[in-house]
Amino acid sequence: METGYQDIPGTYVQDGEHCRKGYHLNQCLMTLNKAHCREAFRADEAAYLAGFKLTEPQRDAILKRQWLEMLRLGGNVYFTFKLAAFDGMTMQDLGAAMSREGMSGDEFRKMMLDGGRSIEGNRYVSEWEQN
Amino acid sequence: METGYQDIPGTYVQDGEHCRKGYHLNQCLMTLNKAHCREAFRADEAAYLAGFKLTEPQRDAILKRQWLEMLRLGGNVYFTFKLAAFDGMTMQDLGAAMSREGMSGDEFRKMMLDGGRSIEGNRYVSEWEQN
Amino acid sequence: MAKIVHGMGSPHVPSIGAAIDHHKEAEEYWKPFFDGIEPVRDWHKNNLPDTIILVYNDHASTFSLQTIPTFALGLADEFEPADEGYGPRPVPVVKGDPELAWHLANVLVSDEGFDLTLCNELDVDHGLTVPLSIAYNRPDAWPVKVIPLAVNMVQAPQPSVKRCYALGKAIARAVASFPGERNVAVWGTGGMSHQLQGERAGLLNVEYDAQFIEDLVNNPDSLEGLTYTELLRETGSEGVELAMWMIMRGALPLEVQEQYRFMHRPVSNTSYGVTILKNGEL
Amino acid sequence: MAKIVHGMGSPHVPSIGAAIDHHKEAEEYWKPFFDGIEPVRDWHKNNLPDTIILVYNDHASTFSLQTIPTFALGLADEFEPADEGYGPRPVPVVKGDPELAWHLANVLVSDEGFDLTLCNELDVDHGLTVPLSIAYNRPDAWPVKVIPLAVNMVQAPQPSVKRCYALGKAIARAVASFPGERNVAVWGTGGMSHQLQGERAGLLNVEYDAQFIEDLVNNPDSLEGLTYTELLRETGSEGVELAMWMIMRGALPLEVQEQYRFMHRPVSNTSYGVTILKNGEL
Ligand SMILES: [Fe+3]
Ligand SMILES: [Fe+3]
Repeated sequence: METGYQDIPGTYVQDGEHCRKGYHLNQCLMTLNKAHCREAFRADEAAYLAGFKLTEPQRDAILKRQWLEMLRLGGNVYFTFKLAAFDGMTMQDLGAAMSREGMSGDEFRKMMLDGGRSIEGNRYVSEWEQN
Repeated sequence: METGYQDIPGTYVQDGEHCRKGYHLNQCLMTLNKAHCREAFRADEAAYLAGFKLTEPQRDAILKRQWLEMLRLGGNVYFTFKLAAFDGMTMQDLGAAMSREGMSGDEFRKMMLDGGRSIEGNRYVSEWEQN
Repeated sequence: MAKIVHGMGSPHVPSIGAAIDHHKEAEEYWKPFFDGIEPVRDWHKNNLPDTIILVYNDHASTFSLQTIPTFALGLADEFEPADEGYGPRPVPVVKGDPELAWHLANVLVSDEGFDLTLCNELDVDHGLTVPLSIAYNRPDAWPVKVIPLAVNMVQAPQPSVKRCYALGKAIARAVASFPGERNVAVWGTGGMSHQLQGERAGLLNVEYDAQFIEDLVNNPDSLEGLTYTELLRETGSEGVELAMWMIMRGALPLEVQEQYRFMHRPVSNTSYGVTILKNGEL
Repeated sequence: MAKIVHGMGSPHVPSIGAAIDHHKEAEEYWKPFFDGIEPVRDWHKNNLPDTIILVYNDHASTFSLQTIPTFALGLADEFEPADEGYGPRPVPVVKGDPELAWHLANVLVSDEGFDLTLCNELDVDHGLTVPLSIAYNRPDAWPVKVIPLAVNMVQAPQPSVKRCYALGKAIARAVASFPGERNVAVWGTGGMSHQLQGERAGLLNVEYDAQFIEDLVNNPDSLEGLTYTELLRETGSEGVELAMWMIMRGALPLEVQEQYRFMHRPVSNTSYGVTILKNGEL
């Protein structure tokens, strides 16, 4: 089995523990694949979320669009992106909102055009703790 | 891959060909797992079946409870049994209705108590053709 | 430390569940059967594991023909009894063991090369709950945790007998590497000879069943090459479920101590046989 | 006689599909990319197979976290483009090849010991349709049949790189034993380095990607021991999809003739690289 991935910085690995923590959050967001669910969510977000077994912090993070917090609470980006797309965000906008530097979407797009986030200095948590 | 099972008598093997032929029939019958579907089916069988991509012979076989015909049209017993159970039949009643001799449920139960259908003479199609 | 303490092979005939649910044990039809499994129940009373890896197959209850997993592992905290077409069985919810189940998933998929389907929600049908009723009767709550391992037995191609046996051996290695404490049992369910469908409905082959149990207990390697075509022909179209007993047998060492064996027929349309095997290396 | 004629490795970035669907090819951002894949399209025009075994992963489009197949094989006559949260892509329905797909299922499950999940209905997402758009642009109907092979890349444990490579080799044997006539292609899609999530979002590692393609083409055995931990660290959390290229590579012999290679970055948040490999034994 895979071990040793815990020291990768800024990365929420979808392992069993993460899966269990975020199961209902992710399953809830996946329903946005359906047009009628998107409509119901648009009509009343809180009422829509009440139909799922979310924790209070998960519900809050969804309503407030706290993208990193959703990951911390077990969210997976393929599922949270459905909410971002619902809001009209692109994957770059979402990447910007989660980046450690807190960039704008345009800053993120510029970073990508300039070669993306370098692997150098971004392999180990220890490298981030030094800066 | 498994081959050579075509010469077993009176047996509808759920292989790929059978699966493709009976897919919508079986998927339709599986909906009877849900209470609200059983109610809808009870209220108007023909209208209920109209919601599925059944062939005309499949629809007929369901409406007329032609148990062997359902198997010939791709049905699988785990799925057709849901319809039988809906009708209040037991697995012995269903076995009786499909048996080559055309037994009653009580005759089938007696056969089982007497040791069941013997394997002797029932391994190969050729053994059935001799009788 | 985790170890596999025992194995059991048994059919999971739905009518046994119905007989228990409706208190028919004393009826003439059922009495010989329930007398015969009394020692099974006694044995289990004194040999409760923490967790059972319960190998069974779903019967168009949870898995339709849309998406058919070959091996599906239940990772959830609990599993609801399925509505199989006439309401769910009135039995307790089945509690899972997610910690051990995720360990099994990690080892079996990453290291052992078994391509499991991971299930975070799974309604369990008679295939899983009837063996629990056979062993534990009618408790308010099941006295053990259960990790469901659902095997495709309905749609060909089913996993080969050889593959099932190999999965059992891999399960043994995975349990041995679990860092926590667990006494684990592995049950293989389904079979024995029965044919529910077609003009040949009602087929039984008790000689074959008796030989199968004998070989399973004392010479399991001899069964590795068994084909579905042979099982279909000799034990009937639903007798193929016997392949699942080989997962249980593979999870135990060659050396086992058989605790009890009992055969009886008919149970509904099925030939019944049960064996309990204690790990001979403990 | 059936044979594997070519392989292709390529990412399946959704924004490529959106650029094609909305005719953005001439825009400054996209022009270098579409210029670079022009030779890919030219090559495919002259090298149409009958059927593509298209290895991809589903991205919370069809498979939720409820039931997660490790390897899911599409057996249907056709596959609808999935609604991924903003309506399905406006692309043709994907036609299947059930005859070959069932043969693969029978050989891979029964003989080769791959525990596939069999899918008789399967909506396919950008992971499958974007590579078709890359190769075939905007046709009224796709010019090939497709057998979807969906690999779990979202939830750990994923199938090991070694297992993926072995599956490719087993696919080659299964295609070779198909009794009908078929020119078959195998495409491995996904990757290359990209991380969509977390504080490290936007990670690229083009040196690693370049070396991966080089090794994949010319020294694939050297990649067999690759771990997800290394892929996660070096290519980002979504870069792990590169494992799927190894299924494609395993399906081709060691001897291949590379027809074209092109790398470009960024495509949205991703490093792009494509290689087309002709079977060197034909
Ligand atoms: Fe069964
Ligand atoms: Fe992808």
